[in-house]
Amino acid sequence: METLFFFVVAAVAVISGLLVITCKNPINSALSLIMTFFCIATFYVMLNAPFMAAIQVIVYAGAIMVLIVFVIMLLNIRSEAGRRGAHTTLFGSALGIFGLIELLYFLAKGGLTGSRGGLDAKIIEQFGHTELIGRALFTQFLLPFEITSILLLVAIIGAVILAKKNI
Amino acid sequence: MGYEILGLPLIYYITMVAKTVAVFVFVLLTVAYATWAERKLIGHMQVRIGPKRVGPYGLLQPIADGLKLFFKEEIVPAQASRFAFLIAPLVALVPAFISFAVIPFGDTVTIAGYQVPLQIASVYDGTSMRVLDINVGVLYILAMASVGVYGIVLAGWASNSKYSLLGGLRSSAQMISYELAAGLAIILVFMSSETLSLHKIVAEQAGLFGWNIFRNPFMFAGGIIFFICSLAEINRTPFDLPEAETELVSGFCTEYSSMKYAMFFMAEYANMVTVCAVTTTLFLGGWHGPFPPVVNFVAKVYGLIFVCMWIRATYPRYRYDQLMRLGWKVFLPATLLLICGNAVWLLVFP
Amino acid sequence: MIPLHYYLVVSALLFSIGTVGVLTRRNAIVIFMCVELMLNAVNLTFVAFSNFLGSLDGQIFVFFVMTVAAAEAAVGLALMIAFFKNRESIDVEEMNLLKL
Amino acid sequence: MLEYVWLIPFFPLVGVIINGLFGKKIRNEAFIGGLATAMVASSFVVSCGILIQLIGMEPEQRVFQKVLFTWIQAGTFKADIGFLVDPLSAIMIMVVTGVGSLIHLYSIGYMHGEEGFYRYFTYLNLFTFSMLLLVLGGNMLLMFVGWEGVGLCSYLLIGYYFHKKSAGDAGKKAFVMNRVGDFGFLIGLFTIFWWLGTNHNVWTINFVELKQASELLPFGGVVTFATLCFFLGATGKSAQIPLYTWLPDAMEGPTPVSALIHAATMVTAGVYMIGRMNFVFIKSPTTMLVIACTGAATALFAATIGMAQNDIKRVLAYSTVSQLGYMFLAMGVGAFTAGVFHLMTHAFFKACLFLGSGSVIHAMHHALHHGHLHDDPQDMRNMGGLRKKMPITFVTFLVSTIAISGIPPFSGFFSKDEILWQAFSNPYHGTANVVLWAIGTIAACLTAFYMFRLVFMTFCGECRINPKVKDHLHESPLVITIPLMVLGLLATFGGFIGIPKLLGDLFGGIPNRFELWLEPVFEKSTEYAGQYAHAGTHYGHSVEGGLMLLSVGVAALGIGIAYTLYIASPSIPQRFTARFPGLHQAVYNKWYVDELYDFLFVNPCKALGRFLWKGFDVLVVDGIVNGVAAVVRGFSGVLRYTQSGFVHNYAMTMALGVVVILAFYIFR
Repeated sequence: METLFFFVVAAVAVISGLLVITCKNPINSALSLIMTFFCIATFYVMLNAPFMAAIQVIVYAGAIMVLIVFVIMLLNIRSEAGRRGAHTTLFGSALGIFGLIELLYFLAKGGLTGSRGGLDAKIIEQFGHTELIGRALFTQFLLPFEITSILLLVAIIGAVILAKKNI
Repeated sequence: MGYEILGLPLIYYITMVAKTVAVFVFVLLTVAYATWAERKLIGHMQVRIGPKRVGPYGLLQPIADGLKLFFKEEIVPAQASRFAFLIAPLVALVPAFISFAVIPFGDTVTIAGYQVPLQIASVYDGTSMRVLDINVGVLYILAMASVGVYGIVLAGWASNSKYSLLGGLRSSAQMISYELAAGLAIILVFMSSETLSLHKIVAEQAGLFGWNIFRNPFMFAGGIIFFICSLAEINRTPFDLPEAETELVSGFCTEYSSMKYAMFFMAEYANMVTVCAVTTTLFLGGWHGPFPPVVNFVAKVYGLIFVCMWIRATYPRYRYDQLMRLGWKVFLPATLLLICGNAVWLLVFP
Repeated sequence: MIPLHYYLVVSALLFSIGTVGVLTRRNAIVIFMCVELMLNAVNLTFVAFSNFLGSLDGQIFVFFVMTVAAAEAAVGLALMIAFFKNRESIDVEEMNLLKL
Repeated sequence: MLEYVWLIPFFPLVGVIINGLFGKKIRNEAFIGGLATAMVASSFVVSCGILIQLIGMEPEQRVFQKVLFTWIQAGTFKADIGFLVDPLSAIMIMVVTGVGSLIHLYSIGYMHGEEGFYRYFTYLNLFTFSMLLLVLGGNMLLMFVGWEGVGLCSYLLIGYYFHKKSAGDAGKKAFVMNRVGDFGFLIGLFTIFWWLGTNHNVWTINFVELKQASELLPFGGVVTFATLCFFLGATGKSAQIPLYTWLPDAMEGPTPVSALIHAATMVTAGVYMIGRMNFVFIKSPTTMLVIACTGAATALFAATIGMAQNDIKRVLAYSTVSQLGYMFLAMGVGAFTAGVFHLMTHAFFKACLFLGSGSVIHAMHHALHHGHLHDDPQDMRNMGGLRKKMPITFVTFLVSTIAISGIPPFSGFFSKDEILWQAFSNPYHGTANVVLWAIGTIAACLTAFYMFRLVFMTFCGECRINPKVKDHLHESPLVITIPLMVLGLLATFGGFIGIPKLLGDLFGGIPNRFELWLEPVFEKSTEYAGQYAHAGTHYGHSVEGGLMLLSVGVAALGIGIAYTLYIASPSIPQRFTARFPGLHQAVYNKWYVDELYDFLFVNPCKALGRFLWKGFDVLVVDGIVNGVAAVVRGFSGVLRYTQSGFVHNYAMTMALGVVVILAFYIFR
């Protein structure tokens, strides 16, 4: 049951991912991408990470993609004037596919291990995923967390400067 | 009732379906009669009578409206992006409904020996004697709210019409702006109740002065700001710029007709109900009150809906720059200050 | 319980799709979206490993990736608007000021 | 109070920071000068407190170390920022901060209206800071920091009027000369550290620990080498043969600087260093003899040059070199106490002399400036008869001159006589003793002669300044004369803390407090000296008394000659000069030592430098650098064709790279 569900979601994710790169119209690409993001959010839920799922939707679907759609609308881009040259497309695709084959081969070789932590579904259920993440962020990862706030501030300032009339 | 499917008792599935259907019907009916109530109320407020011809007191008016719209011609503009144009109304409507999945209508009730929580996405855990709902409920609501914008944006863009496009642009900018302030106002609730689970948030608010809004002055101000921001986020008057008739004809839905138009209409009212329900849950003590839990909850929601209509009848529309200024320069800093104030308050009166 | 490899395969697929998109598309915004897709594929790997190894670190990393993505979106889109103002296009073929 | 020893160098540092960073903006001379003076005066107050506390303690306990923090720690090497307070450094901080604050005060008046007023006071405070670091430093490395610091400040202050070429040259000369000495210091430091460490596993540069470890050092051998290196450092800093030539040139700096740095404090650093390391030096009789001989030779040599100079400050400069020679003589004969005593009294009277000459120059400068004349205000041939115009300056100057000449009961008498007596009677150098003593006595005679020549030419006789501006000569303001008077008093009475035993007994058993005070510092050296000093002849009180009388008589002789030549019959010097033009020229031109150095060292170095510049640097080094650049440019000219400027090409290449690297990892 769960596996079936997984395959359905995975299929939707991959198909809409393909649509992202094949749709001529950027808005359709964006919609497909949102679909993919929802699928990934679903995966997160299945992976016992509801908080990640929620902020996946809020940040990616709710903020970043809205911005992208907004910009597409603002610039009123209907569709691409023309494709790249055939050989570019061919070469790019070949590269991508070859990379994929390599990745899959890498996975097939197996041997993916790592040191195990003590976290499991029960603990997440008991303490709440958000609380766990919050505790980690504000203790072990406090400095990076604070630095990301600076990063965001810089990004905001940069965006405002760039958006000014004359640069 | 001894049957089990996938390790869960059969009653679990039955009650789940029952709850879903009940909530769906409740929301649909509320939406339908909210249109009627609004017309009646505003009519009386403006010293008119409002609809009265279809049925007693015009009670059958919503059904007549629905039928009328249903039988109108479906028009898709020639230059429109067909796929996006068709999907937009659905995208607008769905998030408004599915937010209800996590809103608790009441505490548990006992059915056939089982404790059943009155919240769709939750179960009663017999071993730990507590209600388990998704522990990121509030984030879920925020997520759905942020997704709701796509319907309008898509509709505006897909119509390939200047009015629609402007309406869609305005709408998305407005929603992003007010989402921030609304989200920050919710943080006030997190700070007091220290959980993201809506069931726990409500369970904590027992008694009139247990309501979050009455906890301290900062929460009070935060509740009001949250409600106003929510109004802006769902494009209710006085923030209904995306469909400002005087400037943009009908905004993003200018090119829509028939059932698709009806869906936008429904989405708008469903959103209103959702927002009122969320406000009730977060700030007004949810199901707590003098009557049976569900009655309390519904009464509070209807009260807030009345307030929405009252506001619509009373206030003029904001200008666009005023709207943006209010969002970014008033509410955003105000909520940040409230958070700081609330933090201090919680430190002083733990 | 779904094995870790399933997630990794999905992630690899999405990542490759994103790569191909970046390499073959001309519209800067679409390229941008493809980059986001690649980031998400990596995020999925992180969360999958995090769950299977029972450690939160991967998810924290995803959190930071999301932050970076948000910052990137803000600056990147502002850049595109600025570029569009000057060139009336966001075709990457037109972005050749670095050229000799 | 001892805990607060760090305040002593800290105060001047505050002055440096404030004046150095904001002085240019402040501009208010009263504030800048006042602040700098107040900072040094505060250090003086703290020093007084420390001295009083030390006096109150038992003699054996008068060693205090204050470690602020660890500065360098690397393997077995450890250096702290820590201060050492003992009787020796207590005397030094008293001299440095006491004389220093007087000179700061004096400078406010002297430097009035100069360009870069704040710069001057910043340097002066920085100097005080470095000097205090030098004398308080608890280990050799920290001492070396101070050692370098004072050298730097000396350079900066000599070159204070940097727009004058001669001042810049003098600064460079001082700096380079000092560097030669510093090299010796470092080698000595390394030698001691390394030898103790490898042979006895005592890795230390801390003075207190070194003192304990000095038992392990052998007599002669490596110690001779190390101490000779240290002594090379001392000759550089303290202007001894062969590295003395920078000091007379240093008179290009402002006069208060000459007083503070080139008379009272910095130049005594070498003496202090030998005193601080006495337990090492005493272990090498060879070095002791070298020090004594160098000191005696310098004393005599500089004195002869001083006789023929006409520039008032140059006479004083050679006098300083000569007196430093005395101090080294004392160190060399094992009379550390006497050396330090002379250091102190010399600080008083030489500072007073320099400041007095500054006062004279100040007056002359103003007068000449008034008349728009371009005569040299420092040339004694233009002076004369200033006694009536500048009574305070004259009196203080005269007192100090008497003191330096060694007339009892002025301070110089006690210290100089002690040195001469020790030179005669010490048990280390055998027959050389008589020679050392004789040279010292002759130098004393010459000292009395040239100093009184200076006084007579400047203050007595006819006024030789241009008559037009005669009436503009007048006494300097109070801010200048107060330090003069204080120092004059010190020069007069400062000697009484170290009355020789002979005289003390005569006046009812007054002990030599100074010697008692310093005894614990030099206890080790007394102990070691006993192991190799021969019994020597024991001289009676009559010999000591006789020598004392003889030295006074010699001084009086010098004064008499000066009186005869410059007051009674001023024509004799001219006739003498006419008779022996070669001798006079040689002395006047400082025995041509500078020219010799130029010939021997400076010009070869310049030639080598020019060769390295034209031959090596331009051709080889630049050739290699430019060649590499040219090759890179050639290659990049070819490679730039791969840079299409299209973003997607770069992206494609990047992806290709990733795929290849992945392939490498999988299929390797």
